[in-house]
Amino acid sequence: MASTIRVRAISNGELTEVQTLIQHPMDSGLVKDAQGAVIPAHFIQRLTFEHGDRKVFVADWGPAVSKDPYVKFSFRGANKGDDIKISWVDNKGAADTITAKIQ
Amino acid sequence: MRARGVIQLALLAFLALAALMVAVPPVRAVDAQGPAADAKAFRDYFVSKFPKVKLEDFVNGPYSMNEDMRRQWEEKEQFPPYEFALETGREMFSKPFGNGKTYADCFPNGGIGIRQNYPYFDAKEGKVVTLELALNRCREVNGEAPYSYLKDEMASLTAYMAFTSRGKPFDIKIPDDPRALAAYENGKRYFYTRRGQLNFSCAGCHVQAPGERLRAEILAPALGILNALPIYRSEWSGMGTTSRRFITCNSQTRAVPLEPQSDEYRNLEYYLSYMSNGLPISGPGARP
Amino acid sequence: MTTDNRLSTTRRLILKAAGLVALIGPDPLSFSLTPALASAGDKYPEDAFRQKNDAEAIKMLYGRTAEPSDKVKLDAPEIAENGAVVPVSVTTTLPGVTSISFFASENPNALAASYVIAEGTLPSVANRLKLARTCNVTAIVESGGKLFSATKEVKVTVGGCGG
Amino acid sequence: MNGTTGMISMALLAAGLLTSSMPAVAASEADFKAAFAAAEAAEKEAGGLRNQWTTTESALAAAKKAAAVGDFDSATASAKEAEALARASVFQATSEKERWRDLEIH
Repeated sequence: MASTIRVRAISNGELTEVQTLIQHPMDSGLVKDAQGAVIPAHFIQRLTFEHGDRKVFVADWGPAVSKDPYVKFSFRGANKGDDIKISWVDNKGAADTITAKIQ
Repeated sequence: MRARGVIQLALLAFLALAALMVAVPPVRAVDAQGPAADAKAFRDYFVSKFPKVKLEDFVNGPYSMNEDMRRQWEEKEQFPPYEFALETGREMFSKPFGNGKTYADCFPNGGIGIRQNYPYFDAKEGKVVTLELALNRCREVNGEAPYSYLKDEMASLTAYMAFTSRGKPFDIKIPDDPRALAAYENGKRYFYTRRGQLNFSCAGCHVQAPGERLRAEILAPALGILNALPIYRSEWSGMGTTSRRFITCNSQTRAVPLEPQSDEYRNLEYYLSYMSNGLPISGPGARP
Repeated sequence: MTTDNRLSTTRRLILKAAGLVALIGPDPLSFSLTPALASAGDKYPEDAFRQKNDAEAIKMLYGRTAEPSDKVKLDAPEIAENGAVVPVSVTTTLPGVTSISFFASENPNALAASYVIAEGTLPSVANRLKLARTCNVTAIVESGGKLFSATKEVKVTVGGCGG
Repeated sequence: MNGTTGMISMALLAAGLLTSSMPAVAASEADFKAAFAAAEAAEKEAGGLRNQWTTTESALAAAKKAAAVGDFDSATASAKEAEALARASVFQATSEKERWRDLEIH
């Protein structure tokens, strides 16, 4: 399977708008499955966006962020063709990273 | 016994009411109008009930009739929740089976841009064939196990196929074959038949009350309801196919759902899709 | 606490190292501001995410209280179509924004998400949150070391706890 | 949606609730078996009409469960409830054979 991270980073010359969708259950630990057993909490805690060696945006998430989480922000100082690196780590220590080109 | 009495009373009341309704004679003859006239009447009904909704917008279901919900949907469409299913479907579609063939070998035009022609009436089998059914048959012909009809792989595959047909109008044909007409009529009857302990028909909600709230949900109009399938439903926290949609509807009326791709469901899909002829495919969709 | 008005951007580091800050005394900024910006949101604020109540969570995260501001524009639906996926966004004209956070008053834990806004990043975030039931959604914007908030009630008919 | 359907549903619900909560005379295993067989037969008929109700299925399951632990009072009550529901669903399917056209758009 491909990366868990989908990213759209589009520059208009001055601003780069970044939208990300991540495949993750974001289980709160408060929900029971069909058999009545509690589904343990499993959620992304930190999501980091790096342009070069600069962290341009850092998200700290709790279990109240929706399943397959989405976030959008914009930043200055990047050009078309630059790399943006996105990485997350969850409460179980799982992690994923992707590097995308700014369009 | 008092309880018995109440049941009898309830059944009596039921009988009496039914008798009353039967006593009002239907004004028209059975099958006085054919499918084409049905479809026109169906469309006209929705257009006049919702004069502000553009015809092609009915495929957006409850979002065509509620501004606050529409904004939430438009925000979600910026990066829609069905994105993963769509991408998985694209990969699955081109991945060869064990025998080297692919889904493309089973469908006209390699399966691309054809979703609007399904379901169709298959003269050889004498029955309606839906896209989901055709996909599983394609798998079986090529020595692969069929998928569950409700979600996951089937939802991903149909999501991709719908995506390649986006904007193309539904083009369902009813050939000049009494069996095809019968399938259509049976689908229509299923659509209007009340069932389940709550005594609802499909039409009771999706013809008479679209745009209104049933419990917490805003009901979708029947016109264009299948154009957006498969859908990512927040309520399901995931994707669901047309089969899943029918099954959920049945359960909500407290009716025991039929098997996916039973004759009834196939006919229902045939009827409903025909009613939406001319309206664009918009799937995969996102719904509350 | 005398250091309250200096916590601002470095809140997490300082909350973790409160004793150290107290030791450093009158000039903690020169010490902690630089490393905090460089590492942009050093540590995951576990404790803040554990608070039930929004006021407590804000206090835990920022060590201070916020004042309402019409410069914080919070966008959230009147009625969530489903509590499992509620689009919520905030944008502000306030200068020098270093962080934006979202709280839901009736969720099991009030803090939903907290974002570190680096220099050069616009003070504007859109995300999708779960809301357990009808509640007040509050966005906090940290600007120039002060906290500003906007709150909006979102009606939830299908709760997001199942999601 | 309309008053009629609402009323029918309410009446049936009430009937169901009353039967299950009112064991008049202590029921024997034989009573349960007879009641259960009648319920199953009615539900089978509903199945033939492709119109079973989930509530009938639940009542049947409840009857079985109660019988398994020897509670024949509630097992019999549940079985009778299931039979009433199944009969109502058979009636619904039968009457809908013609009535469905009442709602058709023309």
